[in-house]
Amino acid sequence: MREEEIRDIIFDILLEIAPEADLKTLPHHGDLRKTLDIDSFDFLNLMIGLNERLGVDIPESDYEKLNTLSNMLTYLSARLG
Amino acid sequence: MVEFRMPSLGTDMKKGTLVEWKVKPGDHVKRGDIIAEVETEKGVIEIEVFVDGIIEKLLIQPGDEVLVGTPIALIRTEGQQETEIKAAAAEQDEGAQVKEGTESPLQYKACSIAAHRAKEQPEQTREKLRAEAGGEKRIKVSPAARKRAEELGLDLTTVRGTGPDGAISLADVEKAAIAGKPAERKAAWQIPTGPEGADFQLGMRRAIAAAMGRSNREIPHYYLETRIDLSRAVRWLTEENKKRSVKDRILPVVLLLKATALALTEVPALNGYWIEDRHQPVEAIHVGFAIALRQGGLIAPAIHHADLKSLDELMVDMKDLITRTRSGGLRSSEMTDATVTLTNLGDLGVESAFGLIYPPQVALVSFGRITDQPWVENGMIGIRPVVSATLAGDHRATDGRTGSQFLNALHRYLQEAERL
Amino acid sequence: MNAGQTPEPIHMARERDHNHHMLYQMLLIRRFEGKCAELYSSMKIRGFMHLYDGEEAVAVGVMQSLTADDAVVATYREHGHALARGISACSIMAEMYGKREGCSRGRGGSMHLFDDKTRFFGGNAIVGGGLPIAVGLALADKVQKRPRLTCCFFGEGAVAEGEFHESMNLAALWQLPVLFVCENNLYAMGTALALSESVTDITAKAAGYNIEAEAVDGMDLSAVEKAANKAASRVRSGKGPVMLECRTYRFRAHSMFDPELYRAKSEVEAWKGRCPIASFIRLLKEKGMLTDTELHEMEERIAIEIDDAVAFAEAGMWEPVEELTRFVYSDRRTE
Amino acid sequence: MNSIKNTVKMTYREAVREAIREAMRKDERVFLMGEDVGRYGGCFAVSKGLLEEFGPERIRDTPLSESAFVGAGIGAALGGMRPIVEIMTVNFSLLAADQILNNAATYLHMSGGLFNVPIVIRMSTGGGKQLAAQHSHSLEGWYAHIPGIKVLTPATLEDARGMLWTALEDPDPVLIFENNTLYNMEGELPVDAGALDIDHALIRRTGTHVTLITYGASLFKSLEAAEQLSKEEIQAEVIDLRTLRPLDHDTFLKSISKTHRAVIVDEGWRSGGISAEISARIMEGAFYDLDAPVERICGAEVPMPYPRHLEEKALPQVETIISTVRRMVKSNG
Repeated sequence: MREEEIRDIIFDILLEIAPEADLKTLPHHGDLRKTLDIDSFDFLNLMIGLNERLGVDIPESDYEKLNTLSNMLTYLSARLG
Repeated sequence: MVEFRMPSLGTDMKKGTLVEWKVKPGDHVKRGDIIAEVETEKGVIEIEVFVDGIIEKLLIQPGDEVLVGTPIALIRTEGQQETEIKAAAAEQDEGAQVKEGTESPLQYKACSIAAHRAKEQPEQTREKLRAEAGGEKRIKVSPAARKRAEELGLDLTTVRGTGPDGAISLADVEKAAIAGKPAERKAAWQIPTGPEGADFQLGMRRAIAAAMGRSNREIPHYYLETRIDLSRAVRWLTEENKKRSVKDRILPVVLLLKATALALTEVPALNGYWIEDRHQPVEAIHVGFAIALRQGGLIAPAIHHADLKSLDELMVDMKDLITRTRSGGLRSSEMTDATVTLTNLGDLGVESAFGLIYPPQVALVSFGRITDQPWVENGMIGIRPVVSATLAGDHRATDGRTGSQFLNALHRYLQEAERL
Repeated sequence: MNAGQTPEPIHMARERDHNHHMLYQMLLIRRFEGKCAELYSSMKIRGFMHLYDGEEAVAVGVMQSLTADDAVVATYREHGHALARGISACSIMAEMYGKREGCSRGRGGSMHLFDDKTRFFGGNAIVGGGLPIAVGLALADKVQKRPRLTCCFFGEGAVAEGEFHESMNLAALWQLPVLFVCENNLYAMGTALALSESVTDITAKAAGYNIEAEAVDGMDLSAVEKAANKAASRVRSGKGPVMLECRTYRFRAHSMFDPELYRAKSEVEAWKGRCPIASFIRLLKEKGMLTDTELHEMEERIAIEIDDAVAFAEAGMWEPVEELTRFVYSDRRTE
Repeated sequence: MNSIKNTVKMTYREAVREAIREAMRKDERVFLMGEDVGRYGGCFAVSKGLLEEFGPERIRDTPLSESAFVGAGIGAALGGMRPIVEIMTVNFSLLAADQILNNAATYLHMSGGLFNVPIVIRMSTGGGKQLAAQHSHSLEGWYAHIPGIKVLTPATLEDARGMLWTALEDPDPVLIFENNTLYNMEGELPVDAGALDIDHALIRRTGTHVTLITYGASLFKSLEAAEQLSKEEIQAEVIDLRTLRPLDHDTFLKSISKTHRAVIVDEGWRSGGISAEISARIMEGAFYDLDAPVERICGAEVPMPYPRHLEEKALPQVETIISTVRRMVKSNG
């Protein structure tokens, strides 16, 4: 899967969680949770969304590898081969 | 050896009473011979035998009443050995026990169901009492209106019914929805993501203002804070979550919620209301869980019977509540039922909080962020994940002593996360 | 078996075979039902079960007059009719068990045996309810000009029903090919004939419908066969229905068991002395048409046939509960 | 539509007769049997003239023996015929209830699928002709209780003409109930009118405020009530059930999901009647669509009285339908 496709899916899920967010201006390397004001429930929902849409089951110990958009893309691309 | 059993001679025959044996041990019998007379509901019936052989033993006596299928005689068919007879006799003894003991296995089943029911009873009674205590007057609402109101997240207590006996109809709900939410009507094309719009915001701020204003005016707060070592709890939860797929994972805040609810069962004085100058503890524990809305504002809908639910159930409940709070689908009972409130400001990076009690409740429990801190135990310093727990108590209802009992209990429960 | 003797004339051999066949059938019915009583007692068979002991000569005798194309409408005491009509003991036993392999797929049970190959239309458990059906079957044959008859068995109890009167009248009025066979065993359940009919001579009633009728000793197989042949050929001649009254007796209770409060033991014993099977065996032996060895062999064969039937029924399948509502309406549309 | 070329004017009676005639012509196995269907021409003159065309063997007069000739019809169906059995009125059918219930409805099932019974039994039903308590009842709802038979209640000329052939083609017993007040009803029928399905209810009038569920003669009362209500801006949807068993509940449940209100109009008695069944199905299938309790307008629970004014009072009438709907819609509209 191409990175753009993964990004689109992430944005889809984020829009459900934070509908008011302007994702176009989302910084690639900024902390996602702080930027988008995402709490732990929202973050869990993001993980569930990724699991449902991409089939990737992300262990809790990897959560910190998903702290920025850029890291998230790297991590998911790697997991999706 | 053949066991001759009380025959079933009709679908309505359940048992029979032996009137007379027509044979005695040692007699030869042929298939079709009448060997006994049995009294049934229909009268005295002659019963026939279906084998050829010698009567070995008669197992019941005239006057004995036995169920259909009970062995009543042993018949030795030709060529059988003595050893078999012994085995059959042993079996027969068991049969006799069944006869004496109880009518049939079905009864056991019935009994166990009854026992089960009896066990359930107190719970049902409690439910009933709760319902009665609620004492709300039932509003008449048509099923269609009820469904629509739920879809709209509309509180039916605010709708005026125009149907027979004041029943609320579908049209009443639609009217109320339009009147209550002009913003939605104006911008119907927008994606309805939740209770948005200036009016809603304004209404909510006013409600918060009224409640918090009253709280600050009327409730003499006292505050107690303690820090709790969560290393065991976090370790347990990490292990537990490893076993689970993403969607089944449990968040730490659920442990805090359950521990709070259980601690309240030990210190019930903090769970309840101050109404009409009187402290009124409540048996049921409905924890109001403060949820911040993205567009601002705060709602603390109740998680019913939090002490009785498993961590999984609580996780599901919380997810559901958060979703519905943010999309505007809360039920009115959820808005009003809370007996205590919990706020978790950890996600916002706050270390500890000293909030205002939501009247008429008498306590507010706040948690801060779980942070790694230096911790001394048994004279050793280590790094531990620690959370700050704060209790705000209504001094009219309880004192610091009660509050400290609660925090101690909370601490204890959080050391044994696996038992939550 | 006649080795070394003068060869038997062919008609004699035929008669012997025929008689053996009839004896076999009567014995099969008696033994089959004995097994049924046993299986009922051990709860393999449930529901109501009406045994035919003592009446075997009626079913077996009458069936000799029917062809494969004819139709049979029977009562709820119909195991004998079903066996004599040629429905296999296996499929009847499986039906009593309620298994899917039963002749009615287990849906009917003891009182509702059905079979299309032998045109066996029940197994009717409403007294008198089969009579109008027989009239209709005969009507269809007559209208469609098929040379068949419909043989309708009913008990003397049915004579008190309005449907008896209506059906006799209609069949005679339209001159339909029905052979009405009244099995008069003297008791409608526990009610003696004299307590239910103002005119106890059933045969006499037929005159009221202008129907030819004859009474015959139902305990005498040869007599029943002869009378049935005569009646059937008259029906086939197109002169309308005929009624045959077979005077018989059931040795067992009405349905599996009853305390027999309604009839004297001495009466039952007296009738048992006239057992149609015992008398037929006696007759054949007198005529030199049956040896003890042959009888023994016959019993052996019957025992095997019944064992097979029980094994077949035991091995049968229960219809899946998902099929509960099947056969309420047809799965297919008729042409 | 009504161009003289394509339609022909006839009565309901004639529509039934045409259906019988067509069936007799199409299929040799079809025959009509019943009391006075031949020489007399039928109690309600439905079969008038058919004897001359088809002869006494196929238009078969029977004695007054309901049980025997209904049973004979079942036997004939088992024997390969396609009988149409006429019973004068539904009240007389009770004399044949044994054959209908214990035989026609059970043979297929008791025989494990071996013997189906393709019989059609027609009878008149309903009140309105001052025939009093032994000729005027509506027992079709009773028969609809019985699995194994189908129960048709044609109300329109099209259905009177079109349902019979489909019923004859059905492999299972079909009962057709003809409301006796409809026999003289006149209308236009297409010249080429033919067989119609017997499995579905039909929306005879569309509306948005309330669903009127009915069948038989009450259909026309419901349509008239709907017409008058429309002047008050109340739009009633009128559903003609056409067949009471199997009951096509999908049609009325769908309608109720739109209108949120239902009124059942049934000549039959209320207690344990088909109206109760319909109401229960609504409860099971459309509870959350309801904005008002289901209402029923049924026959009064009395044996039918003889005098005209009492008979009228005992039957559902247009005014009652209107006032019921009005109260229902206005009180919570």
